[in-house]
Amino acid sequence: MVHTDVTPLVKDEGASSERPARSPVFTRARLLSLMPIVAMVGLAAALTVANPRFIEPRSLVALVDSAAPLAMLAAGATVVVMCGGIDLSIATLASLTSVLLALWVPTLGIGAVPAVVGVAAVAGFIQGTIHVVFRIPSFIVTLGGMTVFSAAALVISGASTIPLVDTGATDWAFTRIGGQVPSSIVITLLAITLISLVMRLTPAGRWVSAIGYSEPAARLAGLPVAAVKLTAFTLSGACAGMAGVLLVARTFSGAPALADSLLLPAVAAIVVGGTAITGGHGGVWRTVAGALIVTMLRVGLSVVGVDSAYESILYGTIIIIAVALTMDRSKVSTVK
Amino acid sequence: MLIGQVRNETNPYEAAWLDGGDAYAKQVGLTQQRLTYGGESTKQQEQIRQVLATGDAACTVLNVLPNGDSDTLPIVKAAQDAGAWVVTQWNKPGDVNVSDYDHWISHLTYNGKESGKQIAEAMFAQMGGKGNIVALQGILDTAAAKDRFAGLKEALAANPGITLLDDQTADFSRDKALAVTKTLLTKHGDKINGIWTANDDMALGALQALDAAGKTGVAVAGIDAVPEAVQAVSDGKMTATVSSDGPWQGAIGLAIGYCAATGQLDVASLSPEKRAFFAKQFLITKDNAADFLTPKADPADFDCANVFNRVVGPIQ
Amino acid sequence: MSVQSMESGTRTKGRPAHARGDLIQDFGPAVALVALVAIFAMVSPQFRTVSNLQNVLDSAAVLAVVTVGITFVLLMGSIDLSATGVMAACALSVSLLVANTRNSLDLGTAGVVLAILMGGAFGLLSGLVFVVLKVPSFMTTLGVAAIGIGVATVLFSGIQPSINDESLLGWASNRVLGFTQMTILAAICVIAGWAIQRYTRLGRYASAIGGGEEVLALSGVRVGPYKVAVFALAGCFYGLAAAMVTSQLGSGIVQAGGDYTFAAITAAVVGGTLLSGGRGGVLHSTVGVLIITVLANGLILIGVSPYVQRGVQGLIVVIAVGAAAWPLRRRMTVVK
Amino acid sequence: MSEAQIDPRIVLEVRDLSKRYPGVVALDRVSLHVKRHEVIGLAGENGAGKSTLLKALVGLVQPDSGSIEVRGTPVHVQNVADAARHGIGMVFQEQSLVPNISAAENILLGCEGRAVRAGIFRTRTLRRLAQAQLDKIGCTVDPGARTETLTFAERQMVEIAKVLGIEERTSVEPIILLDEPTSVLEPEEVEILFGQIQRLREHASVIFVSHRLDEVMRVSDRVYVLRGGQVAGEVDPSRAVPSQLHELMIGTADTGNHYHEDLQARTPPHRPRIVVDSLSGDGFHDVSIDVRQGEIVAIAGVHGSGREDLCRALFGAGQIISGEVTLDGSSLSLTSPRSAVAAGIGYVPAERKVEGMVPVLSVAQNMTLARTELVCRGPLLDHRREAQLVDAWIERLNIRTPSRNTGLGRLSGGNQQKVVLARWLLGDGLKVLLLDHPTRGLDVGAKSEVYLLMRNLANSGVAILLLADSLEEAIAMSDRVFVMNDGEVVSCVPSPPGAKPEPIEIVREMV
Repeated sequence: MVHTDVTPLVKDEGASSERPARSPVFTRARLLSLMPIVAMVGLAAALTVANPRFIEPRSLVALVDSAAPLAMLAAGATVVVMCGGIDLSIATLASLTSVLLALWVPTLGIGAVPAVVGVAAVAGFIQGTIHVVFRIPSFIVTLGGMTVFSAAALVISGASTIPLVDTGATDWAFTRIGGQVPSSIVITLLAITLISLVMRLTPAGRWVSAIGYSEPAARLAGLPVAAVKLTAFTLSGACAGMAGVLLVARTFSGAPALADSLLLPAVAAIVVGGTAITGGHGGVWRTVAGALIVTMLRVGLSVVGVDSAYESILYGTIIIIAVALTMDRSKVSTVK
Repeated sequence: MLIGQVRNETNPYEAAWLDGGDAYAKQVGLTQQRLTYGGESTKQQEQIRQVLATGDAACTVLNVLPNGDSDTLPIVKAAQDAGAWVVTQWNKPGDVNVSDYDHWISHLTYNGKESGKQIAEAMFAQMGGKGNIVALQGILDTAAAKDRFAGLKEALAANPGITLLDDQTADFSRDKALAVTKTLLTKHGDKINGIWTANDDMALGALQALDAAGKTGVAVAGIDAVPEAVQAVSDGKMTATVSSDGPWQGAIGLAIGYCAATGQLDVASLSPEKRAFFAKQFLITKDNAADFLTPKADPADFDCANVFNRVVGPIQ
Repeated sequence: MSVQSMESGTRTKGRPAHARGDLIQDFGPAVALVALVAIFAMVSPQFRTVSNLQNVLDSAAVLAVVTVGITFVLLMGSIDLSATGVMAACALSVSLLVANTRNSLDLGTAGVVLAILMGGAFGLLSGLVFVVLKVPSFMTTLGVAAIGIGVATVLFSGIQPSINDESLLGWASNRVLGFTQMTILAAICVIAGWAIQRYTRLGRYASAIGGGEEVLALSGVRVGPYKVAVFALAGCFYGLAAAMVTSQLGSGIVQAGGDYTFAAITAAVVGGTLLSGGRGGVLHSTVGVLIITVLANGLILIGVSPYVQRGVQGLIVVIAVGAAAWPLRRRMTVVK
Repeated sequence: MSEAQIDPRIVLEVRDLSKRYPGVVALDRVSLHVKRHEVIGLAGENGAGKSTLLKALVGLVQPDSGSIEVRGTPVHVQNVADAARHGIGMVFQEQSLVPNISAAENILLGCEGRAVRAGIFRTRTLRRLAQAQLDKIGCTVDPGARTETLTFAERQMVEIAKVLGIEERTSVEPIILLDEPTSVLEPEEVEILFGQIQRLREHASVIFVSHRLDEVMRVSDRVYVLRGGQVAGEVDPSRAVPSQLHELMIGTADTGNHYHEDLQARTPPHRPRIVVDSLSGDGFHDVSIDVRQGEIVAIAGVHGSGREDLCRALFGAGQIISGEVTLDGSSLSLTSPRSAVAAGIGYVPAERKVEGMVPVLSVAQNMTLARTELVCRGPLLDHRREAQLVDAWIERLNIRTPSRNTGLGRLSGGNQQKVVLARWLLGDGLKVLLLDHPTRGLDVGAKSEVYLLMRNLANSGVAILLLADSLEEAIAMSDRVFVMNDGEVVSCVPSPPGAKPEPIEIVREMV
């Protein structure tokens, strides 16, 4: 063991002048990490004022239920974003998954679910490999993936909706546990808890943020940068696949464009949750809050009777305000 | 509570649909909640579920234009579970039976095959029974797009003098149609005598492309009878279009639902052909275009006694 | 990032690596374009025709204008997703300002100018939110896009305004030297854009900001105003593009923006304008536009199934970027 | 000070300048003055307040109290542009040039003057004006060249030219602040810089900041020594000796044992640890060197000599084309830093802030970054074990930090570097340590701690390969010095304790 007794060399006046004091940063960080919740509650309150019945349990459950697939979709992508990348392929990948699931259930039954999620994971893995090996920006790789998956979905499905012959294989994902809690919520929460536990309890979490904050430093510390990124993309793919399953479960069919429109809402959910789009700082739970906020805007507004034209104006305005509130500027050097 | 839901208010047809709904609501002394989902299947279903969870489902009437076949079932099931009355239009998977649900009163649609065929034949007539055409398809995974194209195929079979040079999709969209048509014009040049399109927006796009290319004497036909197209038809720029009468659609769904909700209509006793039927549509050509320039709805159509007046037959 | 690329510059005795990189970045896309044209020309006789050349350029016109606008934003290292919405709003306003079927206004060219200014105003909004609230451009412009769509919907109010203004309609139909006025207009925009980027302080600072924002601050340059100005400039281009679309379609539609945003970003990146900022420029992006357009046109002409066209495009984009990045993969630069 | 007040030759007068940060007094009633055409040296440890003082002079820091007078008139400097108006310009330690635009543009950045008419650039004028600035310092860099393609030294010249631009805009002679300009320069580049400073003084006053005493003594007319935010004294280099300055700087006399040569093993061990056999790669070719167990080997060489490339290649972060590397007799495949770490090789990069550490992560997380397996039970993190391990090393290396959870970015350079070093010492798997300018930007105190650490590591059997900050350092610390020139090893000079070689022998080989 190396023993290095350097104590005698210390000059304490040097020390005193060098020691930085605990600045109030900590408390501010605390406050900021709560911001997504604050924004969420605020928005809910506003909607309740517009329509008091919005706050009723039934209505809230329906809202969370709607948010579940979005949260699932965004959860995996969150990790990619924390690595400093982005995944634009999740939505079309989910659509592709829905088609495959609808096609395979007749033959594989319930086994089709792990099968399609596996396929989605592989798809994510391939994108990750291209990104890491060929050094192509993730934005481009996944943009390509986006188009390729959507094309694949169209071809495989013959550009038509594929009804789920027997919904038996997916009912578990679209029932109400104890007649109250939609299972999709439970499934989503389980998946997200799992991810966040791994991020918290294993080194994975700090590896991800190290890579996101400063990739060169992470690489020169001998971190498995490539492996971590690959895992992130694979996870993102798997989550997209799982989201696809949830959508099939509630739509009773798979369609080549089923989830395509969820891309921007998903990204919005990630950023509104307070995860830095530049990487490093963030977390999957934040994304859950983000997903709820986005869903309130997507569905809540029109339901409480906002005219569709003004709906999208409000959507745009509120989403900007929400991000302005939730982002932790101390964690991002220059805003791009 | 009356609710009309369409894709978006940014196209004349669906805007007219919602206005028709408003008119009917006024007629019965209620107001219609206008919902639009911007063509997002997920958003449409979420909206429906949210509305039913937030509002008083039992006395809610939904007049819905499902985004695609795949969306009909979840919507209906949601309504069924919540006990709301629902009428769907245009999109329904063939293997789903309306009569299996007691709150899904009716599904009405138009014989896309028929309309596709009608406009095709009108075109062929103008072309004198011979020549070459190209076809612009709609969003490929919608029943409307498929049926209408099938109708064209039928007409082609009946008219050996006509050959289909090429078919591309332009997603029902005007600017896509413009770009695709331009390319097709270079690909086939002057060989093209007619352009068959699955809806008017694409037809109008095609017209623009023809103008830009300075081509005249090419027959163009579409479906939906959007005002601009009707105008074009009456000006003779377009050969034909087919009207499904948007305002009527917007009203009739609510009317049927309202009658059921108020007990004036006993859903159980409705004949199968009233549960799922083709509604009457009107072929618009130069001769009758003038009548359709200002679409008007007749309140009498929506008395519970008359709501099924435009049934032309069951969906086969 | 900037510091680090400088380091790798000195460390690998910079010049060769950089020179090689620049060469590929500057001429790779052009070569790719030539190759594509050659291939299509060989496979498809229709492609070879003069009328098709005109057709390609005509259909490239709008995308070119949008891309010129977006390029300036990308040069700063920011991103702009607002084109779709801004174009929608401008398309409606221009069709309501010139002679049309909805109202009695007939401002002619003034109307077009107003629409362009409106685009600028939207850009201004994006810029201000981005600079003042420090919201990442990704989200800012996403929100502004929604706002634009909303404004467009309000203006649309159910009835399609068709335009009767001959001069505006003429853009799409009247031909000069075999090209539509629109194409000429686009060409002018490209040249103007190039001049702005090359010779004006705004353009120079845009890429300087992309290269090292904090440095400009240290040099006593107030960066904020320039950032806002760049977004406003981009907005103006979108406004013009919207007018062009309207002229093509003969009436103002909310879908005028279509998917120009992603198309433009893709084009810019394919052309060698990096998302990380500071590299590439208007000419690069324009080459990218031509690549994209030639692809779309050629794929139809050689009869690729409509289903797979987008997929093939996506793949080719990834391959193009990958080929350009391949020789540089050894350099220890961060790829996100 | 009173006579200074009436002295017309005084261009800059600082009186009782104070600035305190939470918990730190950065400047404590600092007073000093600069005369026309004078080169003032500013010496002091990191954290002594040198940088803060300069930042206050260019408006990057607003002092709490005190006054700044430029040519007899009190000024309140708001920002860099403001400072420029008063004729004060600064060459920043971490360079402030935009990499992707031309040198000319950088030189005139923000003050294009006649080069821009109505927002339009006039390229030819731009070049001409830039060239004029470059000529002033006789710099041969092509103003059209894109900045990132220039070497570090070249870029520094460009930056000086940029600062000189001030004198064009303000009809007065500029006051130029050079913040640690030599910290990353190679010996021969330092010479060029000093040449520049001599030219500068002909039409400017200069404040030169460095913690390399020898340099300060050489170039300055007068030297102010700062300690703990106060002026510890003013020295006339022509009469003072380094040890005096040293004493002023750190409060105690220089023990003369800066490099702890007493700890250098009398008889260097013979078991080779790492053997590099005719290795060729990107930037170096046919290099054969070896480092024995417990030996410190320095590689001397100028920029572009390929020593950095070699060092990175040995850590798997560079390209290896041919040749072989064996560690303790077994051959290595250095495909990635990971493989190197697995083999027991550690690397401390020169660009600490960019490559060495993740500033936002905590001290603990940075320290355990490379060896997380040590603080895991099974796959799971064991925070208690981590706390013990990290605290032990904070103690052992005497790292001054509020807590192990403090963001590493908030510590001083010396402590940051110690954390980066600790990263490789965790566990006992370390066999070879590659140090790329390990003391760059550290103050005397921190340096000597790092040196001691290196000695102890060596004596415990670790083989150390050192790319030294200065030739002096290389010779003092190492048992042998390899000299690289243009990618090849040109000679190996033994450097045993007591019989150290003269720097000149090595410089001859380097250039």
